[in-house]
Amino acid sequence: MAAAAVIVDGTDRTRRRFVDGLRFGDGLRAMGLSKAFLGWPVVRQLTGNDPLGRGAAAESKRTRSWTARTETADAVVKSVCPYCAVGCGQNVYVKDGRVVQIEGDPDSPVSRGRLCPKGSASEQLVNAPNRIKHVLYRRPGGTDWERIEAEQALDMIADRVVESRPRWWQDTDEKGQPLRRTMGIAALGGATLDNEENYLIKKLFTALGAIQIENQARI
Amino acid sequence: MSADRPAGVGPVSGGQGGEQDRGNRRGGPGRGRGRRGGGRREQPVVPDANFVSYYGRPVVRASPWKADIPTYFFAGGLAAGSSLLAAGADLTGRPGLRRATRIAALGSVGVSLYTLVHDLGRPARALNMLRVIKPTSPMSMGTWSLTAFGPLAGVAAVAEVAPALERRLPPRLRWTARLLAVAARPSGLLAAAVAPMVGTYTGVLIADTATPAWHEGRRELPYVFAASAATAAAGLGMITAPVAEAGPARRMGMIGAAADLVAEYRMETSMGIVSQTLREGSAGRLMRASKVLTLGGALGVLVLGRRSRVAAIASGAALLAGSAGTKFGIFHAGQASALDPRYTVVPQRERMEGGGSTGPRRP
Amino acid sequence: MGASFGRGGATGFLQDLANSDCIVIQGSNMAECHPVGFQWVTEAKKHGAKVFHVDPRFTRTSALADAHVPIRAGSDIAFLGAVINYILSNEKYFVEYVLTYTNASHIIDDDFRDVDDLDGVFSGYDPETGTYDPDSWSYADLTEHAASGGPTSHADEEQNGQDQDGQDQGGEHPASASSRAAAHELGGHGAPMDSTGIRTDETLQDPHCVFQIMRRHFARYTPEMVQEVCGVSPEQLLEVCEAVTANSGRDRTTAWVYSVGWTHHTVGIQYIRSACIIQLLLGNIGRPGGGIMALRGHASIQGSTDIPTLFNLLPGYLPMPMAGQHHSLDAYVESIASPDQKGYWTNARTYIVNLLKAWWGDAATEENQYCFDYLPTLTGDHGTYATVMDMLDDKIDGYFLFGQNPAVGSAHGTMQRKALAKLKWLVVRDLNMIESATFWKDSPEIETGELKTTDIDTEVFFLPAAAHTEKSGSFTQTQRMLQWHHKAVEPPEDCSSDLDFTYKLGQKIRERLAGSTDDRDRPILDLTWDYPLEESGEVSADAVLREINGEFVSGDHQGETLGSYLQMADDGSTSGGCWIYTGVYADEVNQAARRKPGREQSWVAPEWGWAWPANRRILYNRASADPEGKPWSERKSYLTWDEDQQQWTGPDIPDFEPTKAPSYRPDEGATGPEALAGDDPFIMQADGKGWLYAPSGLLDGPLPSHYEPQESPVSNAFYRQQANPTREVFPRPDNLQAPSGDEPGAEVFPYVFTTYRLTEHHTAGGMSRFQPYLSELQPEFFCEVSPQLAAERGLEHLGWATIVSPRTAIEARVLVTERMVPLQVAGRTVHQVGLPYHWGQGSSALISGDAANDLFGVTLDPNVHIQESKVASCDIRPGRRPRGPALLDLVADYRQRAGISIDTGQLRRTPDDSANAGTRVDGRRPENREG
Amino acid sequence: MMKLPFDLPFAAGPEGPAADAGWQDAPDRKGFFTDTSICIGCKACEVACKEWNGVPQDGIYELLGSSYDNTGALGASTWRHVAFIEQRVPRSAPVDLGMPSFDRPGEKHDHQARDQETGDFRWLMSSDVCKHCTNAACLDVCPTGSLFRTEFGTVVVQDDICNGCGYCVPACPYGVIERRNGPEGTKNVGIAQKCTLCYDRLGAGKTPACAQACPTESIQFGDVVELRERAAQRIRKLHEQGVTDARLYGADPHDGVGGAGAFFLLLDEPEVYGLPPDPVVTTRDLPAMWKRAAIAAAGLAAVAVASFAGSRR
Repeated sequence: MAAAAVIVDGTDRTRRRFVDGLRFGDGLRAMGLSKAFLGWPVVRQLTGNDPLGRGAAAESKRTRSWTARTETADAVVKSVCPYCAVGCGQNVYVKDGRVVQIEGDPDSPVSRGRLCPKGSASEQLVNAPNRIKHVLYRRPGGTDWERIEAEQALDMIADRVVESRPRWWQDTDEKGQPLRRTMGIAALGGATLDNEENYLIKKLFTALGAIQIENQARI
Repeated sequence: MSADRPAGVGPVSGGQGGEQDRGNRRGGPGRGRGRRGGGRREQPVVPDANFVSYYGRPVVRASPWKADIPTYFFAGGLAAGSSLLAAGADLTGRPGLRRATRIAALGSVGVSLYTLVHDLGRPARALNMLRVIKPTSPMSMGTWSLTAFGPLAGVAAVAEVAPALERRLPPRLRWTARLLAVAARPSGLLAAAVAPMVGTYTGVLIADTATPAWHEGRRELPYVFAASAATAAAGLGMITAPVAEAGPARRMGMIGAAADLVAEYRMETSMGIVSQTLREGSAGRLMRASKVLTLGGALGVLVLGRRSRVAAIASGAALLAGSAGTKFGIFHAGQASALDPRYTVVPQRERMEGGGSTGPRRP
Repeated sequence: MGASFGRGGATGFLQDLANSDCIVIQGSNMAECHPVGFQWVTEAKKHGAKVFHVDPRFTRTSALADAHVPIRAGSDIAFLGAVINYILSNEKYFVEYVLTYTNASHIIDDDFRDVDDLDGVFSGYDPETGTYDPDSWSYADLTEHAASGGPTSHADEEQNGQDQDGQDQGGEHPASASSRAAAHELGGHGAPMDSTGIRTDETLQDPHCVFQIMRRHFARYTPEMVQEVCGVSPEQLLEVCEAVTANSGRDRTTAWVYSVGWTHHTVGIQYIRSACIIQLLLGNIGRPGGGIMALRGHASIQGSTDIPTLFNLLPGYLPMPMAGQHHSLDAYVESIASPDQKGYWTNARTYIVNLLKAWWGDAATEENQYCFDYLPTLTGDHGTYATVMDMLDDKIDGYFLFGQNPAVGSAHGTMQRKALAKLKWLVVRDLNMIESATFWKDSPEIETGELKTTDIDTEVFFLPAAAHTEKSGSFTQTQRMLQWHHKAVEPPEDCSSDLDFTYKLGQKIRERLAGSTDDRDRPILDLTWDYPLEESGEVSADAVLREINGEFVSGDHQGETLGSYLQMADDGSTSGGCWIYTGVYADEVNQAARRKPGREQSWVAPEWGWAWPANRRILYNRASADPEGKPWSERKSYLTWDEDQQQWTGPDIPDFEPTKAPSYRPDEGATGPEALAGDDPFIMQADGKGWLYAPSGLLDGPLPSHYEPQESPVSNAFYRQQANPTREVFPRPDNLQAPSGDEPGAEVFPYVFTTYRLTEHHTAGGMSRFQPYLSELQPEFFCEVSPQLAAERGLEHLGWATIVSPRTAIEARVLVTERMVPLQVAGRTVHQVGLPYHWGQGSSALISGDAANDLFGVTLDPNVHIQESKVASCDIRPGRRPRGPALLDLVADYRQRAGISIDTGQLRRTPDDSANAGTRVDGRRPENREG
Repeated sequence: MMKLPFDLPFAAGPEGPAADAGWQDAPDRKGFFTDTSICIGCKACEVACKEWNGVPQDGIYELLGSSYDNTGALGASTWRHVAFIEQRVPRSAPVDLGMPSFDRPGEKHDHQARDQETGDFRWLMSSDVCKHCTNAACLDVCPTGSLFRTEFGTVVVQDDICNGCGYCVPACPYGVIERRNGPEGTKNVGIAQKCTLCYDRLGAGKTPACAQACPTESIQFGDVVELRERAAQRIRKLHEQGVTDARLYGADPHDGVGGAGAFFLLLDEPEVYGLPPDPVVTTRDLPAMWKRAAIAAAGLAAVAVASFAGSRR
């Protein structure tokens, strides 16, 4: 977990609650049955300030303990919306190693806590039930996916890079001018890549001599 | 709206969108015209007013209720009227009528409670109805009434079988049957005391909504429902009780039918544009049938009721069906009125035009 | 914008829009595509600002604007040119600003000929290659200088420039110039040039001065012409002209906002240039509430050009070396900036040496030119479209897709998918099972029978990616600001970040090549690839950012991070992966992660994140003060010269030497930053001035000139040249183009279609069509047509329509709406069809539909190789499209009726008799790509 | 009839709905002011609401053809709904005489014959939501007390109590609340659902999700009293700027529902947006209805008595 950014909100979680006319029965509370009876909204209605049973008297026990999940989160992590280039600040609420809420960060001078529908849907983006979480492989001519191990996939890809690179290697052009490149491997990146990711991709592929490294900026 | 406006551009006005092919939220332009069918016998009392709506979509939401709820209205009325007849029969010494109506009261209150629970989205939570007593909620008041009425009617009805029961029970439990026999009359009378409430609150229940056809009928609906309760119970009484004892049922049927027809007429003529919904579609068919049946039943009673068992059954059935038709008709009219924004917007516009906006004032 | 101001990034920041007195949104649908940014437009409106939306469609932006000006897609230069004409002919320009801060007074070579003299091309055009020799465009004295052996580069048609010019760097591939131009435009720098001895005429009367050339050039951009070309009435034009001029000057500022509605054209760069000219004339650059806001489309699209995964750029807008031209480090450096010019690009050597040190560490030494020859070299356009065509020609084995969905998002989807099917192997890394990963089983070409699953031999690896909450890293958003996002949770199961994947892939490759003695493996084996790992075992993004920032390699401060690119040395004693980002890790602190709440600092909020360069928020902000350093007005005060403290002060970091007085004048012969005078606000430019006229650096002309889109139903009203004569064309059987204008067959594709985004979706849908909450908001692919077009073609609201282009036909539900307005153009009615492009055909997303981008062909802007995907020609007909092979028959029938051949629309120079254009086949095809 | 606390039997008293519902020392009443004049129709409110409240996706994925509105209306699974209205208006806005009109503005003009001047066309967008009425019919008629008035003066469904009787659905004069349909297993299926004004967030001192997300502050959250002042100012300003169409909807405490906790600034008649022009809380008429019911009940009893009276078998 990124220590620098974890801010646990320490504000008072207890919700203000209001008297609903139950005090008179204090003496009887020892008995469970009477407690249940006194908790009966009809009784609260008749004994409290809510004779029509439209407010305090009708409130359920669960409602009373209803707490915003932002209040019970383990951590609030500062993030940035991954969609458009406005770069809205996001607060990511985490509970038990899971993202439970993503909302706008009011601290951001750019977005002032606001999000568009896509930004507002980013919790669904990261917690999507239909998200694919396993490495899949489709063999030549194959009609379906096969599941393979992540490490195996990485090895296979590395093998293919090492194999394709010399096959399309060009040392010089027809005039003998140095080219020092391979034309057999290309890449296309989305513009949701981090700067650090772009940097490593450019660095690695350039060192490999691959030049057809492109991204969405061109599209 | 100009005729050359392409379908589906912008909000529409006019009577479009009554047809709801996929629930309230769908519909709108390009999805077929609504129910402005030509060739209807009755022409609208109030001419079509132009009005604006959002793609012809409803403004208020139709109730999610299905046949359960009009059945519940009908059965509740039947139960109420039956228990009144039962009490009278008990007091006037008509055991045949008493027995028939007591059992009818129990049976129909059972149906009433069953349909009420069955219609719930979460039937397992039916008892939550007893969490609160809310005078602002006719359903709450009604449920409490039924809660009181049901056991009382139950005791009275079960008492009808007390002698038989007594014979079958083991000796040490026979006291229960005896107790039942003793409790029968007070229970029946108490049930009859609650019954008028049970028979009429449903009228308030549906009137106390934003559904145009129901709310606009709020002045007459309690009367319509009370009258309908009377005709139904009378009809059933005529069917099930011996002709000789069924005089009060016949009288009740005739008075009820008369009251019903008068109240309905008054209702229809006081609802303005919304009354169309009582004349059109399935509601219109039901209302017309109900009137014919009610009138026919009453005439049957008047002419033949006392003479023939068959005639009594036929007339009773007509009254019973007439009552059911009224409840179902009104129910459908309400649903239809909610689905068509015209019935929400036009009366409100007229109200604003007439007396300015509504303040919080007494009706 | 690089060509005009020196840097390609947005000139200001979003919050500053609130200070505008007038905002023109053109080529952008800001309220829909950048809703949260739009709050600042709303703020401006609250303060009484006028907001205009100039756009083919009435959008949610138009709904909030004071006025919507419907314009024919692809005609913006004609409109903007008329605004310029209005400013010039009514003397509405900001005289002092223009005189001091722009090159208005500079004298241009008298060999320069404008488009009006040459029927649609500037002087120096070579119809054979479709390229310009820009020599005649230069400043008068410079040309002589260049002729005597200066470094100004010019495009040559062949690769033999070396011998031809007798200069080492004189010749270059046609596309090499474009790769530099791309650097300029995508965010880089002004063009190289010797700035000594520029002749000027302060009275602006010399017929060869920039000002007078502009006057003549834009004289034809009259309201009548705008009516004719754009379909915009003179009243609407006048309303905009009056508002922007009334709201510019000392006391008021106007902002211009654009987005991909401008860049996705074959003359996209010149669209932007037009706005730059307006803003320079009105004195709106470098000032609060002014500027040009380039709205990027994605979280880090700015970042992905700053630290580019682009074929022609290295980090920090350094060009990739060109074969033949950049044979040595020295030659490379000289081609970037003339040693005699002004400004900070003269330090290019420092920037590249630091990059090489960051990449090859100890292996990079003075002796081996810091491993400069480890860099591969370019020979032409190796952009994504060229690459895809190489795939089709079986020239590429493997392809990596990092979070990109070209099967839906790129122009000419059919070509994209067929190309994927030709690969040996494909690696798709994405959050969701996108169409580019499943093309082998559910692409439209499977349905038409063009591809067969069992015949596709491509191995496909799908690697699930980590979401933004599952990795740390920085995005650079639209105002050049880096913001760090912290990892909140671990990536689930096999999911991993692209950072970690790339790092581990590099490790595996290095393991396999270890011990190799082959020279070609040295770059990968010598690469610094030893990043620290996090506890989770993933590579540390923080460490990568630190490397990007750079550090002292030796000396007193060895091991410490650099605080600014000014600390960089060119002797190998410092390293830094991207010089423009240096400072982001100053004082060993990740400055991008700074989150001092906005309400606790000034409105500029300099302590939130970090903006390049050097955390400056408004670029060229020296221009916010008058030549003496005083504010132009109290209301628009920003940066001012403090006489007492002898420094520039204000809420922002000065984009200027902080202690250089306004009165400073460089010594004769000074170069680089020292040569910048105290009133040269454009510090990256070779002459320190904003360029109304671009004497070099652009491939398609020094001034914007209207050309029709590649496919257009109307003829160019200005001259015979129909479309941009330097556009990059690809005459191939799989890239057929519709006839345009008066050409026979143009009537077969009589309508203009334009594509766009909706608020509710994200580009190709990979991050929105998989989410129920977004999918339900815009569930189906639709086309928008006017009631008139619906009537003309029998289209029914909510029915189906088939849209046909020369490439393919797609189907969409019909929305008939008055938001689409037929325009009266060239004496006829031009109907436009609107198509959102978020949908694709596949089976994995919650919602699918035909892809609008399938309709486009591939024709590119010459400068930046960006495709024209905002406008093209089509037909529209009621009903669904045919299924299976019948679809191909339908399209073939259309092509036949239109008489389309491989050369249709592919001739860059419009022939005299344009009627023959469609059928003319004469000799050499205008191929401009090598290899 | 039972003794009723106020002149208006079931209406909230002068101290506001929370006090009326038994909350002592209640915090200031909370609500929304939705200024549709600056709504950009982005639907962030719809998504943010669903995301926070776990509201399921609504219906099937199908284009509705009502401009950019594909969620149709407020309902059990749409608690914020953005309406889109494309319309052509007369070039100069007519002086509003305060007279109701059944014609859509501009309709009498043959717009197709008119030239396609800009400015004549407008695209209205408005984010609708539960009104959290001062006198809330849904709450009044709820027989279980599931719908209740919170200390913030808002109206909330208690998911653990509601048994899905459906009475609140036709009771609401705005058609807001709905019983959720869906396959078994759908969250809260079978019970009434609507906006809670993010009751849990209010308890934590946070802004409701929709208002927090709204990019342009079209949705403003706050104390109702203050919001009403803000709305009045905004109206004044818009009228000064010549936007004479602007009007407030639901801000008047003397209207048929006693004023809405969530009120709106509209640019056209309410029904254009699918809102009732003059909504009335149905329970306003309930005492009268009870009275009539009592008479009817008495009548029923009397009929029974009459049926037996004087009869001999």
